[in-house]
Amino acid sequence: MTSAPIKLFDEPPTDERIGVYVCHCGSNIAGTVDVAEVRDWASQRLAARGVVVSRDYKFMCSSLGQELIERDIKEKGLTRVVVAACSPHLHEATFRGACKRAGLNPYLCELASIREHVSWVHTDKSAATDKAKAVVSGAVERVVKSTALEPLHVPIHPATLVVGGGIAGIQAALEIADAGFKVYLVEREPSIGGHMSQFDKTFPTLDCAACILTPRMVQAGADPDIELLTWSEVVDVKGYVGNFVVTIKKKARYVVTELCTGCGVCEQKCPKKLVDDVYEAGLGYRKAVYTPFPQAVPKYPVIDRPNCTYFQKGTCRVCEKFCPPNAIDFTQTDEYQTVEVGNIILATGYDLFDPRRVTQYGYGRLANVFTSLEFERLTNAAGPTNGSIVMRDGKTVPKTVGIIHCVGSRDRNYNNYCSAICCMQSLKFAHLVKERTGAQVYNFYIDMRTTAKAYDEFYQRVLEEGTLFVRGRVAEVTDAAREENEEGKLVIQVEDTLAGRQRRIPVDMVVLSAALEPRRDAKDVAKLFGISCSADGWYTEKHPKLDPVATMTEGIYVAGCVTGPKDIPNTVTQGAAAAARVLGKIQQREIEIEPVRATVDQTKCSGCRICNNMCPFNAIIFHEDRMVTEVIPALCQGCGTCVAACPAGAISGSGFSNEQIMSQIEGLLLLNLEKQPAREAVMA
Amino acid sequence: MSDQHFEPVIIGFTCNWCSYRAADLAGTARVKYAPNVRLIRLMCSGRLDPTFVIKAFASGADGVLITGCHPGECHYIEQNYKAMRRYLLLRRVLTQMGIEPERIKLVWASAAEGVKLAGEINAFVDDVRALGPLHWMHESALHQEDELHTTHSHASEAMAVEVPA
Amino acid sequence: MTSKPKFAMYWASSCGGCEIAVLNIGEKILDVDANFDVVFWPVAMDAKYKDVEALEDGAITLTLFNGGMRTDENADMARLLRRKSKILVSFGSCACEGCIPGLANLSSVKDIFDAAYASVSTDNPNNLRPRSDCAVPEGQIHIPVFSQLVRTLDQVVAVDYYIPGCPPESHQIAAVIDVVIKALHGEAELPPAGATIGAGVSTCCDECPRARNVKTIKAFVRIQDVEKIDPSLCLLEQGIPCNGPATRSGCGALCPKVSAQCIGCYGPAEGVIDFGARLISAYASVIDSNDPAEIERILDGIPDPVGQVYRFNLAKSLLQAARPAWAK
Amino acid sequence: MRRITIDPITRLEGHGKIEIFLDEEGNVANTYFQIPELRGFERFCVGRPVEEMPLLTNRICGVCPEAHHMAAAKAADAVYHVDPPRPAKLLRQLLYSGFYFTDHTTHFYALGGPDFVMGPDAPVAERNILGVIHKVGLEIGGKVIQARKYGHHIVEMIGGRKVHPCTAIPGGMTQGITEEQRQEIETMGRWGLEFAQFSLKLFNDIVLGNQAYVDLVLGDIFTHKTYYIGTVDENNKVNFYDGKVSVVDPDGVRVGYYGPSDYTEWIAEHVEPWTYLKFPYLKKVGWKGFVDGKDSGVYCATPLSRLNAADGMATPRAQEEYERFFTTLGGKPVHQRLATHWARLVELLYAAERIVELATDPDITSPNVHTVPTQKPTEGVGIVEAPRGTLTHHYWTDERGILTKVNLIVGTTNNYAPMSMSIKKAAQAFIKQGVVVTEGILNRVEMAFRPYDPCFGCATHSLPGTMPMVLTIRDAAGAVVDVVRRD
Repeated sequence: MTSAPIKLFDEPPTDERIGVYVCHCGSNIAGTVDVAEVRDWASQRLAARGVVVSRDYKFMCSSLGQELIERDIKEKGLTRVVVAACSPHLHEATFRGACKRAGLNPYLCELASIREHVSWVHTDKSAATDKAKAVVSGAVERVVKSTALEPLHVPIHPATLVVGGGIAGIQAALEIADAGFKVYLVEREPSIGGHMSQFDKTFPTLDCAACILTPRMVQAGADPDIELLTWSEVVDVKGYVGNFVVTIKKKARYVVTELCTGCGVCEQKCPKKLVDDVYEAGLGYRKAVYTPFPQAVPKYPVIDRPNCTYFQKGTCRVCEKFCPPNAIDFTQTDEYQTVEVGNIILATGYDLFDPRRVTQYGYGRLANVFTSLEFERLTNAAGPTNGSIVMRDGKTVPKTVGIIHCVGSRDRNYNNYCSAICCMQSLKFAHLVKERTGAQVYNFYIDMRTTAKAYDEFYQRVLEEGTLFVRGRVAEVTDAAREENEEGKLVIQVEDTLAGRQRRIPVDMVVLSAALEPRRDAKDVAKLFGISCSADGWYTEKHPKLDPVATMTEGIYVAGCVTGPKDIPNTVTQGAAAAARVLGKIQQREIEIEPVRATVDQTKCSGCRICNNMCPFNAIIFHEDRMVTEVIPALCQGCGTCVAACPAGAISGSGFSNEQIMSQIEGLLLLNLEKQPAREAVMA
Repeated sequence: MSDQHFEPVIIGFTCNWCSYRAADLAGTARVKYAPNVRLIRLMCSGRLDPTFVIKAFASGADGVLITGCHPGECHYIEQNYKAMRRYLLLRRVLTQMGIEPERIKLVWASAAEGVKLAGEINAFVDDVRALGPLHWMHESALHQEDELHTTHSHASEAMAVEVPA
Repeated sequence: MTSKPKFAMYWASSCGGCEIAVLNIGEKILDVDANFDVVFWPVAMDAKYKDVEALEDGAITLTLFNGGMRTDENADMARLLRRKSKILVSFGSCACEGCIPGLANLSSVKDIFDAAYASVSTDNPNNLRPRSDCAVPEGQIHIPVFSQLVRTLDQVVAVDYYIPGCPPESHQIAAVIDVVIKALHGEAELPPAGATIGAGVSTCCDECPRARNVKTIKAFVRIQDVEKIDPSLCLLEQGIPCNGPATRSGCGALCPKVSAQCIGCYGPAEGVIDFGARLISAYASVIDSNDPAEIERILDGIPDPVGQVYRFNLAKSLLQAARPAWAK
Repeated sequence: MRRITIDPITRLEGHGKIEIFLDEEGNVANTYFQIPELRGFERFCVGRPVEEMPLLTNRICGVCPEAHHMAAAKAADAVYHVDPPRPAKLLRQLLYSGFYFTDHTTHFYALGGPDFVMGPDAPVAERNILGVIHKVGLEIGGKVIQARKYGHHIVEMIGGRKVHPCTAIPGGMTQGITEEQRQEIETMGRWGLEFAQFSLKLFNDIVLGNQAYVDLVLGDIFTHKTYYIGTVDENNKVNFYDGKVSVVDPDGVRVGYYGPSDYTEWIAEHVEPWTYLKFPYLKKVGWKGFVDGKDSGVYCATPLSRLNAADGMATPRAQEEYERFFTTLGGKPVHQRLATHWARLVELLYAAERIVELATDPDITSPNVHTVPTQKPTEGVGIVEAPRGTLTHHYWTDERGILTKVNLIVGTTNNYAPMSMSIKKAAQAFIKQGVVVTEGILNRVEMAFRPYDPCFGCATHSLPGTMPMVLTIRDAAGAVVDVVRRD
């Protein structure tokens, strides 16, 4: 290809004894790569580089294949092993295990991916074989420079922090508490319960949300192992897996919880009434001192300072006057509590898509266009209308209702993803409308997705109830009538893709099944906890299929809608799953961390501080006194960015050292073949 | 230099969490691409020391492909941005040293983008093939063989000189 | 004549600053004289190439060799002294890294000659260029061949030690001479072959008195555009591209101490393979932006990247060292 | 035809090399003084930011980096059309005077002086600084070392480094000096003043007090009737840092007076293919080859030239010496090259006086040492007087201040032609009818050289110093018939 550059520095001869094992993987590799040729090439051309044995085998990952390696390590005294097979993501652990069993440090074993990266992606056999040789050569050079590593062990603090008091968080907290471990359950709102507490019925079984949720809430509130921190937010997270130190801001309630009996007198007496945007989704009212809903846990109310007459005008104090146990305390201030935990579960849920953004549907402009959450409150017996489905005027019962699916979902203008719950939710709405008003109901859908247990049966039921289904994305909701039957109505303009024609359907009420979106502050929270989220803001799982409740950051787990829209069953499952993962960790008492870490040679560190802003995990600390930088091993995630950044070359990265990579480059480009034979050099 | 049979050799640096997995996925999906690229796995594109790229060129690579997670999707939160900053400065330096900027390329590829990565590799291989072998030193260097050979031989000869322990 | 160990110092293509630095070690010179038989040192004494040639191989115990390899004769001298010396020390930036003249490797010989012999003030009607063998009316006369590339000493011959700096600081030179003399009397160990001596292992910042913080730069500035240079704050934090973070310690941070950016004359820190790469990392790392367009704008603040990161080190850089291999 | 090669430490050494060709009668037919190296600064500085030139061009010469530092800084000022504040200019001159003080001291005591103190025919072994010290007493040796130290120390305090200073930037300096530093410099300056006067007295006693030496100085061998150039201030007094260049003809009549930007109208460089160094000459007179006289553009730029080209010195004591110099040597211009040694001492005194003058200027400690350039950079020339001749830096930049073209005419280069002539003259004087007076030729060639204080660091890379030589006599066939060497 090219002639070799002049020697940059002398290569010290290696006295390593390397074994090379080329896998056929049946015909997966052997079909495209001449395995025997690679084997011979390695034993001849790489002998000078320390290769003392080179074998091929049908399935290296089989127990027989592994034994082959183990035997050579023992009998031939191998000091390094290269396995040319599949991707390290598949079998690195397997072969490192084999080496370990044979007494060789597992990190002295290198995988050369000649299946995923060669045989499966190339067709020309000789080209593929040549590339396989280069890849093996690179692996050999790399492994020569590898060093024996030992995993780090970090003790696990048994307590757990659960952020978010929705059903996911509650479930997780209960599971962990049941196992007898301490849980701090942090909730931003005055009460736990989350979105579920706002619902009336839950699909497909139609049992009432409150009935099934409330007991769990009470349980969580009562469990001695669960410390409820409502009306609170996490403001700082330090430390690392097993040893997090978390600071929680407890917003002033102005109610002394030790005294408060939750009698509710203050709330009755409070003269300040205002629209409740949160729990009642803007349909109902609350007082300035309030508990969001009757079954709230904890039962203590909070004073809404910005809306409290006393705080704004300096007079009133009615609640204080009437409170039987004198639990009102206007002098309270925010408190900060610092807790130590070993693991963290994030279950901060979702925000509802704001349908105002889809202007053609008229929400906010046309009175009788409702959001799904508003409709939940309408149908809720404990809601503003005591469960009667009426229009904005508060009395008129609709005769025709249109329910529009996928509002803000499956739409490249807003969110490409499917919000997962809208179909079932809309079917539920259709059923409730029929049941309570007998009105004519139209469902406008793109595809009907009823994939879980008993879902499709529910769909059939709603069909039988006579709900009309129109397949097609609604173009517009308008009050501009064209014919008299449209007068005073909301007209839904849609292309009926089944009938293949444009339709205008006049209705009294429109319900928008809005998308689920990440919390507005999802990205900040992610930064706070040092985890990554996708571009749209959903948190990234460690593995979407095989590790859906873990994150890339050790010790931090996720449950429920933080990773994407889910229905209640899935959310609860994830809460439990996350708890199980945490319990597993706690039981280990200490955890093992991959020894791929950065370390600073402090004799070389000049304290220039260029690396200091390289680490998003706060693993790099600077000692002002000695003017040197240090990397905290347990905090370091091993990305190596600081290693590459250090101007003095004072930071080294174990597992992916400069020496390993530079040598691999030479190997891949077959420069090593031009170096003088190591063994001869030894004798000379 | 238009060498008909010229097949470039390209070193590709991949991120353990995205592009390397994308390459795995390309394999699993049997997506075919040019065999000219030889991949090196790093934990993160942030690990990419400019020395590696320079070393690759100095060791005979005709092109260097740098891959990492999409902006905002870095496994380590934001390290791919740091890789990008280095890449942009490195490219300026290499250009001044006579290496065509087209020989070094930064590509974002998520673990799901096996097909995309394969496509990027093919496109890059074509570009570098079109550029021909690395001929980045000045014309004059082409006439310097003798001087160089003497340099080389004398260097090795000098190695033989006994040096103190 | 005497049985004292033999000492030599030679300049190849250099500016003479290294010699001045050695002369500036003052009375230490006398130690050299007392402990060595100085057989060859053009600047200080009459010496005879033929005498050096006549010596047995390895007869000279210590040779300090400064200057780069610019002509064939520079390289020949290097080979001769390598043969004759037990310890050959690559002395100063030119020998170690190519120094500023190494920047010539960015240009072809033709361009270099054109700049010199076709300049505005040059009167050269026949557009003449110097020739190594030139016929004059009276006969043929010779001058050395101008090489295609500036080379470092260790790219031509094997080198035992390196003393970096442009020039090396006198106190460092004195310290090295002390060690060698001690070693000669068996009172000290010689450093391992190939070591860099007379300098630190860390970088300039280690010796720089300026206050330092976490570095994030929104713009690089050129020193003449700075309204008032803060005398006590890190220059890089003021946006001035200072090579200190990547440059080997040992000089005592002389330039930053007088509010001038470190230009990198001591070369890279211990164990670093490519100096420029370290500086690329350093400058890229302090840029505070994730937007490619803005990053490019910020980078425009370093108008001559290659000069900035390879100012003293180009000839030694991985790429330059590799160039011969490319000649086809 | 026979050929003689005088080769300082042989050809492989790469220091100036001399070829002497004899005609059939055995007389000198021609001599060639070759400079064997080039480094290409004018090329590789292109593309670099102009503010780096004071740092890059330092590396042209480690003996006089201060000169390049100053010329480069002045050229960069000009490129940006910026005028540094007065304190900055004072600091630059103070640094530069410190440098001159060291440089002239070194040359007189270590290089030039021995010829006189010991006598031109004393054995080489004694004709060196040690010989001088032995003859005139040890404490002088101490003083000489002290003087060099002081000069370097001043350079280091203001320039940041002993060798290759780094503080001059476009528009001024990176930082000023403290009152403590000022006091220290003033003390050193006052000491230097005494030292300079002492040195002149030494020269007076030993040289002028000895008729043999005076004859030697005034002898013809070392005389060339050439043009002279040197920088003068607005009062036509010698100035190292700033002013206009004065050109006088062999009769001492001023024929030219130009500012930096006009240098190309006055100076041109002749190219010979047998050497890497060019031969500057006066454009308006023209290149007539290696000959002196009014019709030849060959000129000289040395301490002697500066005195010839100026009307006097800007400081009182130096002015007295200046006058004594010319009255003693028979009026302006003085063509005898050996008088350059004396002229150098006059400048040494001037440098010392300047140090004191500048160190006591109230502005010298002002923090106002930099003016931020505001105008678009274009083109500029900077000229200073290097100890070994007028130094010219000429830069062209783009609108970002990146160099697009560089032209340099460095100190020693100015004297390349006259030096070649001196060599030829010495050769002719000592080679007649094939008879080679070897010792004599070696001595005289060496002495012909030394007044110019040749520093090819600027031109190539050799230092001022003794010129150990090997003289090889070959017959027409090139066979060596005799080898004589200066040992």
